[in-house]
Amino acid sequence: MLNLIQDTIVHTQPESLGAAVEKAGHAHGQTDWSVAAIVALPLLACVLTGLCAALRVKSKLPAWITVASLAGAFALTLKTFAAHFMGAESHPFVVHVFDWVTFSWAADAHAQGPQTNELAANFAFYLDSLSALWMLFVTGLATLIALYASEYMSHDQGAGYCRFFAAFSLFVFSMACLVMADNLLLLYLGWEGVGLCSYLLIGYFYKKPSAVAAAKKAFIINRIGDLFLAMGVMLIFVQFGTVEYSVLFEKARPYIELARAGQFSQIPFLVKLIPCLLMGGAFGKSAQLPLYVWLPDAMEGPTPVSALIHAATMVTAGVFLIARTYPLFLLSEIALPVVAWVGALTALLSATIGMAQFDIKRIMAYSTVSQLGYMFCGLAVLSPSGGVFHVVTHAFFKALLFLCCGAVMHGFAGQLDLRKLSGVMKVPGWRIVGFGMLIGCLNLAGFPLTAGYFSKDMILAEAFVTPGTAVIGWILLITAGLTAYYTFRVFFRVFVGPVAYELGDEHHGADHGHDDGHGHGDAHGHAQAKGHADAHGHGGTHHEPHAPGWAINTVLATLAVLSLAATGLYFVGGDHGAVAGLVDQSSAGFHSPLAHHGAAEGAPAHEAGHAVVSYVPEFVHARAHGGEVHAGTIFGADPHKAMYFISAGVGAVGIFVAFWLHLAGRKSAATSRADALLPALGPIPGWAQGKWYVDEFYDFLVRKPLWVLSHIFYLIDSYLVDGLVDFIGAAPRAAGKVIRPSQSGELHGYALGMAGGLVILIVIVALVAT
Amino acid sequence: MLLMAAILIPLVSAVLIAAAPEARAKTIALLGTLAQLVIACYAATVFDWSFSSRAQLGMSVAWFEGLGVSLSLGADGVSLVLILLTGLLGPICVLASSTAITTRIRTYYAWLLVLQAAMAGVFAARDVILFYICFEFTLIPMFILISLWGSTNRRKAAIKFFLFTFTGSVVALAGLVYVTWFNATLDRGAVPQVILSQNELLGTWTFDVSTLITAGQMMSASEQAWVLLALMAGFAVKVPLFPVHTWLPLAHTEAPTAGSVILAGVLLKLGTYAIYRFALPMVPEAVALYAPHLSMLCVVGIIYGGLICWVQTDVKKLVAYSSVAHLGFCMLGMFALNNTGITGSILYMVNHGLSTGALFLLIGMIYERYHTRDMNQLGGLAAKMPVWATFMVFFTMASVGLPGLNGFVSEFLCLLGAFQASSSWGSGAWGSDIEPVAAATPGALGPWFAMIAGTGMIIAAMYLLYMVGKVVWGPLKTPHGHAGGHAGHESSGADDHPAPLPTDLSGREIVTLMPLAVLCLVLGVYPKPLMNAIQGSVDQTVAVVREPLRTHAVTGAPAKPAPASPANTHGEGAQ
Amino acid sequence: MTLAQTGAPAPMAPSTLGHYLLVSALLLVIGLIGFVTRRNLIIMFLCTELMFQAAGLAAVAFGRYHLNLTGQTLVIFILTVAAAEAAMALALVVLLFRRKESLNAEEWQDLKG
Amino acid sequence: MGELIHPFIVYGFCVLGGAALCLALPRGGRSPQVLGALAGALIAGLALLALAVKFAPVLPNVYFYIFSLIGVGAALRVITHPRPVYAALYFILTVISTGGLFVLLSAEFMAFALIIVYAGAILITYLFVIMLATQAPQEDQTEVLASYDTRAREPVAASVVGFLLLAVLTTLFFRGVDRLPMPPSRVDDQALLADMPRKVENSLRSAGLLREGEAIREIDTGAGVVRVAAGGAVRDIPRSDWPEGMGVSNVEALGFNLLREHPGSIEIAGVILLMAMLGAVVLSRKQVEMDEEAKRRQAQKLGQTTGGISDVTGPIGGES
Repeated sequence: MLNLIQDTIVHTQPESLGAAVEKAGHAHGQTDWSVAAIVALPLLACVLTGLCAALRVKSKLPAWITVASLAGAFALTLKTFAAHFMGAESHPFVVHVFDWVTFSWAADAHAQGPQTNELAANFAFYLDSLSALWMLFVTGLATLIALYASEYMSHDQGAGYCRFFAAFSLFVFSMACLVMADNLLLLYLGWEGVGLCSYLLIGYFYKKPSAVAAAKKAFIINRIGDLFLAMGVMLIFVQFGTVEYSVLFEKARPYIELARAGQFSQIPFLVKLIPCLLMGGAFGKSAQLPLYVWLPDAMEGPTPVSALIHAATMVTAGVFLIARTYPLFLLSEIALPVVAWVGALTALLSATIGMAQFDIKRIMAYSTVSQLGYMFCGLAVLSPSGGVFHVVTHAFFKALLFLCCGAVMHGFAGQLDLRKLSGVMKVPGWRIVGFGMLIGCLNLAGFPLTAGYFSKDMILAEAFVTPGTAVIGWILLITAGLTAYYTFRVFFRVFVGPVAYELGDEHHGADHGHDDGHGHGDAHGHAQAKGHADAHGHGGTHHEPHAPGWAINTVLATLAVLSLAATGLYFVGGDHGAVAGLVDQSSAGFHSPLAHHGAAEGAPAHEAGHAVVSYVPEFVHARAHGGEVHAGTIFGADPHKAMYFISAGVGAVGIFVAFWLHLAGRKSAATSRADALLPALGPIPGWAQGKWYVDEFYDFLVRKPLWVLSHIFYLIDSYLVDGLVDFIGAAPRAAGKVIRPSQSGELHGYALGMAGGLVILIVIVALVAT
Repeated sequence: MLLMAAILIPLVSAVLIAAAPEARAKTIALLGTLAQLVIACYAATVFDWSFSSRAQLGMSVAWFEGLGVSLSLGADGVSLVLILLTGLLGPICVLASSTAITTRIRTYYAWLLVLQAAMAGVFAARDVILFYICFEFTLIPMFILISLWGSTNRRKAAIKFFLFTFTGSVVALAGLVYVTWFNATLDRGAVPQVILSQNELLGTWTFDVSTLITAGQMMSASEQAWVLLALMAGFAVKVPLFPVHTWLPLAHTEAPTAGSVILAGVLLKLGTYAIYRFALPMVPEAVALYAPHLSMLCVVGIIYGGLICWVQTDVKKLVAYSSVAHLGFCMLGMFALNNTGITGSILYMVNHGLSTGALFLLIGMIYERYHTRDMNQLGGLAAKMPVWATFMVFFTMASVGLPGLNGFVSEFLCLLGAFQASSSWGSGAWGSDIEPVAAATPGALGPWFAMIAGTGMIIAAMYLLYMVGKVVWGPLKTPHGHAGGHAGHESSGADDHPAPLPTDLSGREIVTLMPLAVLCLVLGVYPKPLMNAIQGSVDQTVAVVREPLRTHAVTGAPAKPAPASPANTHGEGAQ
Repeated sequence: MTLAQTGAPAPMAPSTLGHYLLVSALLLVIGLIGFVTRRNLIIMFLCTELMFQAAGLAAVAFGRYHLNLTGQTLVIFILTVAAAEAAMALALVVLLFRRKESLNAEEWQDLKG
Repeated sequence: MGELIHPFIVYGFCVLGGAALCLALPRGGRSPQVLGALAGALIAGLALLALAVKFAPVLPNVYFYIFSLIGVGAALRVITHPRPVYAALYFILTVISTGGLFVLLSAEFMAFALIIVYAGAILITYLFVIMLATQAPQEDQTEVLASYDTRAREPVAASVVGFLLLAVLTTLFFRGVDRLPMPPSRVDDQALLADMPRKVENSLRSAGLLREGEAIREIDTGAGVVRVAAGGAVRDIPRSDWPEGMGVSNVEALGFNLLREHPGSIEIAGVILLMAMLGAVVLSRKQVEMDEEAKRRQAQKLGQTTGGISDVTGPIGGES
């Protein structure tokens, strides 16, 4: 019976992924242009906004172009989604646009074994439920955030505005490539493409050195991850002879069979290495330990960017990668545990840092890192649907949170310090922002019956269920409490309490270094000045915050509603929610063991899944001997049921602590009861505020030595390598200097020399002749 | 005849320029280079791409008949692609020089065109002596361009450039002549009839490239090793590989803009092309044996050159050192000795020419405006020159190897080639069972090479973004006396330029950059035509090196000189 | 013993050739020493002419010994070259003299470049 | 026997000759020039005498000794005389004696050509230039010789090298003449007659050997006959009947040799001469652009010789 079920389970993948794809690809015959248009529309928007820049458009035209294109892309995605993935059964299909890095070569006639003589990486899109789901929220959120940005960035109308929206559209294009790629190379294109856009947008306020540095840091650290991804892609190509998902999954099938049978020792080391390399890329892009340091700094970018790229979409690319190549991750007994541990530790570490920060945007950034850790854990504890569900809910509520913070920043002249803001919700015109923030915070804190609550529960429960991950479950649970605390710390300090605020000293993001006098004839400068006049109407000394306009409010309201509505995903469409249903039909889909522990088909399924990833040797051992496996319990109860209450309780505690420390009895913006607590904790809050000095550590450990090494290399190059060359060049010169006096220019000397030479010659001839 | 025209037209134009009045020089130069480009393009349409491994469009005229030297031209896919690159960069260089060069205009353009002709000659030559003459003749115009129109330290740079590369290539000539001598003394009776029937010139005194390649393969392993050493002495200097690269930063830094563009764009490719054309097929045995050692040099060059870039303050020197690192990738792919690697390597030649050439153009434009290349004196130019900044970021990204732009395809293929090229795959050496591995090729490089070289990608991001961060982003900073302001450039530019340059790029400058930008994008998104164009030739080369490679990689010792089977050597890789 | 000879020349003894060669060598060496020791440009040229004489004498002597005319033909060319050389050299000497008002060869060391 | 003279004798002569020449070279009036010259002449004479004694049976013509002594002596004077004019005149003497030696070597044409071209043309040019380039002595002072004329430069080194060269040369050819291929005992000096039918006809006719109406049909120098024909009748004139002056002269032989065997060289020689002429014209027409320094020096020099302008521009340049 076990075998039978195992077959059913595992067969859901290769069949749907391999053979079915081929069929679908052939059945379509010609390119489905509506799918291609999902990708093409953002690109078109990018080109058009670029044209706007060239034509020096100073209106909001670029924003409208972008919003319209992205909305179009969203509509097409929706259409595709409705057409192919709404039903219970869906098949992935491939849309081929054109050949990219595709070439073949003459086969090696004498090679042993099967030889690939083709590298096929096309501009082709692989649509399954996972990518469709991802594209839905990517394009949807992008549309909303573009709308938000049309107002948010209005102070910068002109070249900067165009630049912003061009990069924004390019980002959506790259993201679309990443998500819908039919092969790993195209995924890599999207992967680095979003990195580029991230670089451009973080460095949007390019006159600020900190923004430039942050952009550079983001790009370079991402590149470290990218290297691992690239190596992974290469290893996949070498091992399987393809980079196309459909073929790859088909070729990996024998190994999956082995893994299912628990025979990891028969899977080649190289195959096991693949997920380890891929996860390096995922850690870089999704800001996990040890590569998370770029994300908090990335908050130098405009807030819409932070919301879209650094909270909702791009940073989840790592999650997507793992979900996409989930079958490969099942092949190694250590890959998923490593992911789980990294995710859990990142979640905890960044939560502790987030607790001690004062910059609300940074707090949100650390919370993003922390939540990403959750998502990784979700994937790693065999709950890909939980992980993906968390991605979706997190995308909405974190975007909402960022946009609310952005609205505050926009209205309060760049003020982000929670010690200088209080009671914002009570300021006229800020009600929507306040409520939006509240909804976001509730979601993030995992308040019962919010979307965040359900998605987090799925992960937490599974962590306790999956053998050997209980410790991770505990870490995540602690983190959940911390999350609730720091989230509501922000809310209680900034949005409620006595009304007191101090405006920032920056004019909308401090991008104008007040040196625009230099920019003669520079459209940028003029636009900026005009932007000031329009937006503020009160020149340099503005004492009143200006409330957000219609675009921002609309977007915030929509997102708030969507965040709440996301809860519904848990209750519709299938056993474990719509998202789980979708994930199950994708590459990440092996049946999630969640909530079906006792069911006839569920239990073995669960075990089969666990067998795949069992990294606790005893577990494998026990299973191999047919012993009963005890899933983890929490206080003796079934985790899936208990978790609803436990996590609600932990969240409530966190919120209460935040209330007591930061709202109850608070008189001013700057101080709160929490300050009294600080001395008791000794230096720890300081360290946490200093981000545990990880940046400094990296600087000391990596950057400084490299810098010194570079200088040494340069010295070696200048003096040793080149010196050697110069020496070789100088040797004849020195010899020349020695005999130069003989070339005195005196004819007599020359003649004498010739005569002497003649004598010698003759003597030689005479000697030779005799 | 077309190839002859591609060589002769620049030469004739050079003579015309020398004879024409000063004012006409620029026009004639532009027309001459454009004509060369048009001919190259026309040649590409006439070329039969389905037999791209064959030398086509050929012509052969006896030259010094007694010496076996002939004026023999012909191009296979790889040559033609590089000729196209040469033709493309010609007009761009002429356009780029139009305001930068204000003295001795006729001399300048005449030499530039001579250089164009010589470079086309290198790629089109099918005779070793003709090849060598053209190869060396590129030195003279470049020497003159650097020493007359370079910047402050130009004399030293020019002399170093000349002597360094010249010394190397003399040794290479010795190697080639040795192969010629070997061929001449070959006993025809001992050569299989099949080979003889395809090479009537075997065993005679000839400099015909394909004959010498066939003959070279019959040399003993130690002879091949020595010939390889000689060839590398010449060609590695030109590339330049790691320990013999020091002429490059100096020459690049001091050369005028167009000189740098040509140097980066085509001249360095002469070395890589020569290795591809001669070293690989002529001495496959030795190449297979020493590929790991040479690759190690490449990897060292990638890391070492990249790190040195990172501490530069002279932006031009930075880009120059980046060439050392980039060409390291190119050669690494070449020495992977498999299809992916060599294809990547050849794409790299083209792509590096486009993106680095463009970077030099951009730096030249800044130099024309501010007369400095010091990154401490320049900064935040995006505020002042948005168009320039856009191009700068674009080409930097192409150079970083961002997917979607040209650099990525080649860099990835080079690394992939190195990654594949290990006979340890599937042999149990990696802790795995002995299982067939789908895309492994014989060789001795493998993942470690790719991994370490891959860190070069990170380092490339570090130094290029460091450069962009300094020059393009940040607070606006211009050197003293060039503060700009609303007065623009009238005051500072007047003494040097008849018409002051605009603050941002002029139309001419945009026209100069645009073709490169378009090509960078097109080759990044749709490299397929290019890859198909070279595939036939690459297949043929790979077939030659594969056998010895397999022998070496398994036994780890030099194999006996086995005459390459005719099917491998001369199979016209009809794709 | 008469100076003039008629009819076909008689064969010459090798030792007689040796005599002529001795004289020729003496002239050559004297010319060489003169060239090296004298500073006057004109005299230096005269010394080269002396060496021409020596060479011519040796050539003619050998021709006589072998009873052919090649030696004499050679002398004709020597004469030609000497004449051309004298014309050019003397023109140069005049030019140089005009510049420095001196015939001292040592004053023109800087011509070495 | 390897050598004509024992090498050590040759070396001895060379050493002595070198020493003598050293003495003979001008040294600003302080050297015993006359003594040196006498010693040199003595040694040259001794050398020739030694040769003469050694080869008494096959001595060369006595004129050889006369001409060679005169020639070598004059050559010595050429290089030792401080005045260029005298040197040139002595050179003429050398040329003439060389001409004499040429005659002895039965190269009459070359002898006269040498004298005409050298003594008559080249040397005269030299003399012109010497006169152009030498300051005429002022009336109130005796002639001042240029210092560079009166002092030899490194006489010892030059003599050593020179006589070393002489030593090795003489060693070589005294040793070598013995191994020369023996000359052909007799050459057919009449062979060229075949190419000169008109000359043959003229001389035969003036000697009355050719009758009226007869014409030369063939000159067969191999068989030694001139075949003449009148109408149908053919007869031979044998060599024994040929007139005295019908032989081939040196000039004729030389001319044939030159034009037959070296036509290209003649062309080249012609071009060389033409170029020399053009060069000389161009050079002598060239205006000398004097730099400031040279002008100053010239002014000083002129001031010096005329005793006029006192020097205001600074100390006189080193004209030592």
